[in-house]
Amino acid sequence: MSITANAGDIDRRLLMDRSVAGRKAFTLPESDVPSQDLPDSSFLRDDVVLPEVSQLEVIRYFSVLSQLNFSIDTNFYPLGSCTMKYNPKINDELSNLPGLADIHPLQPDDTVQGAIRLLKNLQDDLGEITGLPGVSLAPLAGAQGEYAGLLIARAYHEAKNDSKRTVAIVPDSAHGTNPASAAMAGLDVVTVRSDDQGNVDVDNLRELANENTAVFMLTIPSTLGLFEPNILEITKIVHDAGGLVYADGANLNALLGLVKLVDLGVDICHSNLHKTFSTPHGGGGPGSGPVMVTDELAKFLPKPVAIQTEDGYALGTPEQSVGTINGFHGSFSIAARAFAYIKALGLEGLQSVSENAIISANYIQAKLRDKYNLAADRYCMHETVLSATKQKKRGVAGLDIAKRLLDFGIHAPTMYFPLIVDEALMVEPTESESKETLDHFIAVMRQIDDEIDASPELIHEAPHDLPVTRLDEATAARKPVLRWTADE
Amino acid sequence: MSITANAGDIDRRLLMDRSVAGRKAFTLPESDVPSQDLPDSSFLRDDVVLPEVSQLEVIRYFSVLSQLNFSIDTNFYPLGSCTMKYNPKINDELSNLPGLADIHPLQPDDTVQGAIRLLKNLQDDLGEITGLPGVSLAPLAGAQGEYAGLLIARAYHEAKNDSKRTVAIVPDSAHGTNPASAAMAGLDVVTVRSDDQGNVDVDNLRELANENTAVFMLTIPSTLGLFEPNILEITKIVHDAGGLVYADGANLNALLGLVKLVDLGVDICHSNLHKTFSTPHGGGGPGSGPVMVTDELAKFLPKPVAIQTEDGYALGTPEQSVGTINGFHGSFSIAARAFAYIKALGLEGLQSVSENAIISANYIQAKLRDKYNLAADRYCMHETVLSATKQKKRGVAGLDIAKRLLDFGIHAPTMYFPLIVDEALMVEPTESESKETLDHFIAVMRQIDDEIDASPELIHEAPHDLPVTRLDEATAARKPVLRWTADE
Amino acid sequence: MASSTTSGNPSVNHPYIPSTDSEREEMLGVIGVDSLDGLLGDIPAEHRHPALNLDSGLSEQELATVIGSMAAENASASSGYLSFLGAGSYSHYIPSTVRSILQRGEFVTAYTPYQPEAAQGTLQVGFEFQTVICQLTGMEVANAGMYDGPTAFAEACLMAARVTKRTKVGVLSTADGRLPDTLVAYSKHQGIDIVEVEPDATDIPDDLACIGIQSPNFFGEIEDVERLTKLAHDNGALSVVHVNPTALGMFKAPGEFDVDIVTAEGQPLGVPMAFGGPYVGLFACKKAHIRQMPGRIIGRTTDTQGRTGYALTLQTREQHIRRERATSNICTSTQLIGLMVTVYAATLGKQGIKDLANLCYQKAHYAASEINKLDGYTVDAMATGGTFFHEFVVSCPKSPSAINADLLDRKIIGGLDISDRSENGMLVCVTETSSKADIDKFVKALSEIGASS
Amino acid sequence: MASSTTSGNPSVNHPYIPSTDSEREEMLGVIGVDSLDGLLGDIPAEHRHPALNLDSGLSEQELATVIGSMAAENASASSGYLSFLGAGSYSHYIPSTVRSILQRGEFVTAYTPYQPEAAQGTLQVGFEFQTVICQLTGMEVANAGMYDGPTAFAEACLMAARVTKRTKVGVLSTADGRLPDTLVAYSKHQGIDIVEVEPDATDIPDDLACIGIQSPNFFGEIEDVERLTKLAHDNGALSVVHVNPTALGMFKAPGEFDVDIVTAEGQPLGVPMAFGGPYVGLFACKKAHIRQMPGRIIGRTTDTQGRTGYALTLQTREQHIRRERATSNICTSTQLIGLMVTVYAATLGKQGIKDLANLCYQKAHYAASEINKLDGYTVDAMATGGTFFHEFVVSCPKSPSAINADLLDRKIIGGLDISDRSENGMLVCVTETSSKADIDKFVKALSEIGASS
Ligand SMILES: Cc1ncc(COP(=O)(O)O)c(C=O)c1O
Ligand SMILES: Cc1ncc(COP(=O)(O)O)c(C=O)c1O
Repeated sequence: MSITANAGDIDRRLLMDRSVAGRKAFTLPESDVPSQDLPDSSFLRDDVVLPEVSQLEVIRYFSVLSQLNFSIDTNFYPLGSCTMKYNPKINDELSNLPGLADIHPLQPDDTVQGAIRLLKNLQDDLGEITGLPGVSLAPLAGAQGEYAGLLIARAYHEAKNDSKRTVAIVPDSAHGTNPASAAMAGLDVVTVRSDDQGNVDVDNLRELANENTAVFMLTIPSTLGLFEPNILEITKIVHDAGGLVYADGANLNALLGLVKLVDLGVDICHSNLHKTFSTPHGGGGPGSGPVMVTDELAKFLPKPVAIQTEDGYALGTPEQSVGTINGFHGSFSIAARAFAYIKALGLEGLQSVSENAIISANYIQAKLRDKYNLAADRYCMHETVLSATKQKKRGVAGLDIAKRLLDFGIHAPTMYFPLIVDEALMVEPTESESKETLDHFIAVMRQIDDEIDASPELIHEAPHDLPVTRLDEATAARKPVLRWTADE
Repeated sequence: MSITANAGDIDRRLLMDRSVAGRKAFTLPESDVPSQDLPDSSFLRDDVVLPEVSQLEVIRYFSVLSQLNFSIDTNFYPLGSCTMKYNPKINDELSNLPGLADIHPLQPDDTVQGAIRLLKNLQDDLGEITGLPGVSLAPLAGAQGEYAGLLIARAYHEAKNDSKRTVAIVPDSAHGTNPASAAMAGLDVVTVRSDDQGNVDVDNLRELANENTAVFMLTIPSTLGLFEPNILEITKIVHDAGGLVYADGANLNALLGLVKLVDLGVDICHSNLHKTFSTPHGGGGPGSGPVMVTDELAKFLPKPVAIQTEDGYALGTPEQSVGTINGFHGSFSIAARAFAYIKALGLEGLQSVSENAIISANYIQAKLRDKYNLAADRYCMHETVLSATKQKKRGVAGLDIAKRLLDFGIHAPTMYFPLIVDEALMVEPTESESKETLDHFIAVMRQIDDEIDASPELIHEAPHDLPVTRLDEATAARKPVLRWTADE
Repeated sequence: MASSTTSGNPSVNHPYIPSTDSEREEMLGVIGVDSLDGLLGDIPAEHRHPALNLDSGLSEQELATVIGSMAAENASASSGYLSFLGAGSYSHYIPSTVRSILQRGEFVTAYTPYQPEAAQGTLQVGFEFQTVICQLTGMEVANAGMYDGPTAFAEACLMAARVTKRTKVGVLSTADGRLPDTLVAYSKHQGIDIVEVEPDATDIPDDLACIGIQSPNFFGEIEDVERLTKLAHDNGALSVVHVNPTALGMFKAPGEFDVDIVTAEGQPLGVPMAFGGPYVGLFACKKAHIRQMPGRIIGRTTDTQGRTGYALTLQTREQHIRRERATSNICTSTQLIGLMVTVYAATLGKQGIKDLANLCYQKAHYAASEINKLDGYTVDAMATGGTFFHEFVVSCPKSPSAINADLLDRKIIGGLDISDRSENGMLVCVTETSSKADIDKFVKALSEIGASS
Repeated sequence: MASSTTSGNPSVNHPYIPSTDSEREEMLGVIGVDSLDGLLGDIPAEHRHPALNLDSGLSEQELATVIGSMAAENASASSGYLSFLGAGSYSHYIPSTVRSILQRGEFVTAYTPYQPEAAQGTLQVGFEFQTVICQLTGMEVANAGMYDGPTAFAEACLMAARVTKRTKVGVLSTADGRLPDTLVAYSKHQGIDIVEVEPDATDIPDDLACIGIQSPNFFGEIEDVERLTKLAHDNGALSVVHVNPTALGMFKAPGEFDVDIVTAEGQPLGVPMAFGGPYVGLFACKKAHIRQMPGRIIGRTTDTQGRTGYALTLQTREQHIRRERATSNICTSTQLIGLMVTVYAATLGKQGIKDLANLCYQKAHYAASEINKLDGYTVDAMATGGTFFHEFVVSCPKSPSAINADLLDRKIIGGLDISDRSENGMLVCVTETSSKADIDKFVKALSEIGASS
């Protein structure tokens, strides 16, 4: 049997397959207390079958695996809606300071004044940026922020004994978490259409908004990367119908210092700290999804909320709080990173973030619109949604183009979202990538378009040089193998 | 112009070539003191032309570059004489504690008691391991340890007014630093032959050792990975001639707890903390090369030496010290790592290090000796020197085999050292690699031998899948390009 | 002209933003507008560029000073405090391997692995994570992680409701209040009723979707999971068990008792306490129920060349496909914390997890028996003969809050005041990070404070 | 039997050593011996397995406690001390990028790049390092780093002797004593004589190999490098200049003065003070002399496919090829510290290095002028009109050691006592890490201590 000679062809065996009885990577200290009686053996289990490997094997295994990933630290990652921007290293470092990382969530307030002060400052800054001064940092991600926001909307209507408001109006372009959160909140989801410009169809909204409307959920800028030109009219329609306006703030990266959500008529919003405020995505979390509301709604916020008292800082529970949406106080060390980010940029820096994000997206759009259709042919905000319909006609799908980009060390754009755009490729360059990188991306996208005619197999079989080629996802779902087992 | 689509084909441009006027990766704080007059402009320079890149570019550039390296964290690295073993992460972490990393070398002793205590403890442990109780941690690497040791030898003879001792006897198998250090110490280097077993030719030594002999430099175990069977006779010959015995301790990894150098007749030795004591090699340093001597010679040690006094710990200068061989107190944070390594292993662990290192090397030797010639056909210590002479006859040099190993993700053994072995491939597996890794290496080495006949071009053109193929080193030396320049 | 590109603001050149004035100028030219404002036409003019009350940006050195001083205001082990708090967040030694791997930017700065070809690292780690959780819990399948323990428990109860098509959920009265509280917040608009079940109950309503059991419970005591699970099954309900994963190094796994869904707070497995988060919720269940599981799931498959690879699977359960009919709204989850747990489990390994559980057991029992000897203090579990792990309730001679105030003066953060659930009760937790000397110091302080009452 | 494989010692199963008893057994079987001792036959039996007085091994948690407590015994900024020490090691803020990249195991755990195909990362960084050093110093070529500043200076003087074939080396009397001391240790058996040259010397012996100049000198003052270099050249000697690299952000580069060899301590460029090491010596010279340069050098070349690559070059100067005729005995050097310097320079960049030098200048001059106002204290350079950077000599009203003892009580580590070189002289250093408040506190303390004399 010949061994494959290829430095790129790495050993993919799992830890359990590397396990050798008796090896170890760690030693516990000996007990320094007098030996205690163990419980009755009926309580006790046999060994937990975990890996038995050396410490070097642990380090080498995970180090090699890490190299199989694309990441911001190593690749351009223009994943629309996800805001893959630079995650400053200083933020990781500071959030790991023992005084922040080694404190227990139930310590008395007077032993964690610095931590609560940090939370309070962050609440204030987020309140200022959105214009919505009631802030809770409890939600653990955007979707939980949405859910918290919807709980608040329901509590608001309930407090007014307005019990028939059980409908959430959601645009057809909305992110999946919007309807999913609405369903969790016991709301019926009614879809409002987008018009051919990608805007909310105002007439349709007018038809749908009524005495049953609890809340209208709008992503600002929209999931097409567009700013609703009729935003004031839209929010007025909802308010006139007695509903609240919820803004999905996943795209807040476009708006910092350019407009306050409150001025647009927004009552409630969330922000993904792991997007706009640059905390690392971690391969899928942890995140943080603070919820921000008007003064009027602040009493419904989930707990805890950091407050300033006469003696200092404390964690409090709003009067009519919707309650506890998770274990403790939210993603504290993510909040610390976001706080550091805001402090490092300051007012002018945050404005510059949005300005540059918008310019970069429009630059890409301007340079590609002759080759690729646009979801909407107008200036975009911080991302542009291309549509590979012309390419599809020539035999190559959006997915193929996305996969081909990987060959060039560029991560794929978001594919097939929003659902209303055929062959969507949603490109978000962010402000933290250089013009040179944008130009490289543009050149590659143009070249791929050329390849469709010149060498389509290059695209259909892409990616070529990664640790795996395209995977059989159908079989994976049909016959799920979800864990290592001994008997393989 | 088409862009190469290959995720492995990375952008190798230098930082200066990525530089854009006005970009920056860092901001200094504003001055908080009243503005001070600058010196006369005749003192002042124009801008220093350094890179102008963003912070993300800094991180991405170096992160991507790092992935072009083989390393212990990612590869088996059986580089003989270099002891590429696991470098525990806890050691890096502890040596970076602010109380160790942020202290100034000239702080008063009473403000750095912990640091000096650490140095004293490490001195004691090294003294105990070698049996040579006089220890200075000042030398910054093995070669500087050698030089310090030779200065001590010279000081010893001078103190006895024995001024004609100006010869260092060095085996033909010695590492290049041995003769180079001897030359720096103003010694004439006389070479003693090895016999056909790879041992010091005792008769030849007897001829050479005389009233001019200052020192005999012997690597123990030898650079062939062998233990001199006549060691006691050898050291006696040198002592009888009035010379001192210097042991190059680069291979101390084989001897921990198995034998003390002092018992073999050694007067002076160094140890490479970056080998035996597992501090990371860093791509070529920093290291640390403490020098250990007999009680009699301790008064000549370079300064400083950590001592215990009535009030605590202090840095002292031995009475007849050979002086200051570098700026401050040696590689302190490397010493801290080595100290942590010794404490983590303890007596039994250190013994186990050497035992396992020896077993692993002999296992590889036993499994390859039918295919590859051995420099000496006997049990080895912690490394085995193969000789690719049989392979050379079939058209493939040691260098080719070394390069072919890279294709399998295995670092090349040390090539063409020691100089007395034709087509030497010096393999040091170390105790920290698993049997499975050794078996893989053995299988690959056997397969390469098969490939010589089956597909020699695979070997001649190796490596195939790395960031570069073989480099034109001749042109590099003939027309040296040693830096970026603006006008390229 | 440069200033117009940033709409009147001085254009800012920041380390996080590479574009320079001239590049911005050039890009605006290509786009075909004079200034940024040309791109903002859709934003109502009267609301554009609002006044904002925010500080100016700090240099990195200043930032480190500002946040460093906030950190320095908190009491922690590094500032010399001992702590005996547990109750859902635990102080454990985190091995260097965990921190070292957590520094790999390729893991930290990647997105959710929607492009599997470019995310095999994250995906294989996730598969390892699922394996570790199955091995620990003795369950058949696990997902790749939830937000935290309480949300995992809440989602498990909701899943039980979906599986059984019932709307009443039982929760044991001995559970940490955070579990039913989170469940309430998660279910209140879904027509789910929550009822309390006593641990010694011998019958339950016949329309329960599940019994939710915490074991070790809030008071550190092991519940009779086997009996309660049988009781649930006899009534057509599922058994949902919320465990402390460290205890699984020693105590029987829920899988041995035919439990249906197991959840846990993953924090004890190598995750800093970090004032409460981010953590990771562990979630495992019987294979029969996987299509009702919430959260992300990673599966093994092959590529077009037959090589093994990993990918997200069963995505049709998730919000981005099924939207309002998804099994959960979760999207961004806790992959990186899952990595920490995985490296932790790989580092401790078979022997380590056992030794750790034993060490925690020894220390907590030593502390309990020493406290139990003190005048005026009783360890409840010792009085009742309950089996406990990690933490235990001490009935104190006076109010725990008064005792804790005195302890704090001695740089000791005492146990949690649970007098709302148990008279003068203090929930004390001891792990391997407390030395005998630390415990003795605590016991001595309790003794002195008790005597001075 | 297992125990015999480890020669009577209980076989140790340690996290750093993967082999298990049965694997050892199996390997010994393949080798063909019964036990390890079968492999040790060449070691004199009477000296085998000596008794050793060493502790038993510690777990990682215990190790962290032991070393943590050693660290806690030292006074540093993190334990609330201010420090005004310089004299060759400087407190500067180190950017997060430096620490982040320094955590990349691929850099940290690689060997010297003898196999260029498997070390392009290390090699390209080294080439960047050489570039940075050339840009900073204004010199044509640089090597990839020496042990530290003083050894770089010593090797430079030895190189000057080789180039000029002369054996007398002049060193300016204003240099840090560590420079001539190290030179003495490096040259004492090579027949090199060292003579002191005054900074205002107008002629020098005509057989000098070089004048070694430190500028800014030990006292923080700028020397007239241009004049001294010309003096050297007029006498057939080389000019060797030892600089403070931070000062090069502001002051003219030696390259502008036709200097032959430039050396420096690289520590100020992003390297922790770490009680004195490891640091990196910077070494640059004129291109004409490269074949006499000590140390490792990295060159650019192409591979068989014409792609750019980097490799060690001019290796025939080095010990592993030329042995006793090598230009230096250096082997393991300081590549990783070179990486830190490179990331530091890339992070600060063109503007940052300028701003940094200015900030240090401003702070030191502010401190100097405030101290100069105090009764009894004089700043020498202000009295003589010398131009200084970073550090300056204060003539104190009483012995600096007495003053420093008082300062220490106030958690201030004062300047270096240099009363051996200057009456009641204290060498005070101020960098960007001292705030105005820190400086004011120091000045106030000096004032009070001075008054109490
Ligand atoms: C528009 C939009 N809304 C909501 C979310 C959900 O946020 P999270 O993933 O933080 O739960 C996302 C995340 O991708 C999003 O893009
Ligand atoms: C046998 C031997 N002696 C001496 C040395 C020199 O040690 P260092 O590189 O630490 O200067 C080495 C290093 O490779 C070596 O292998």
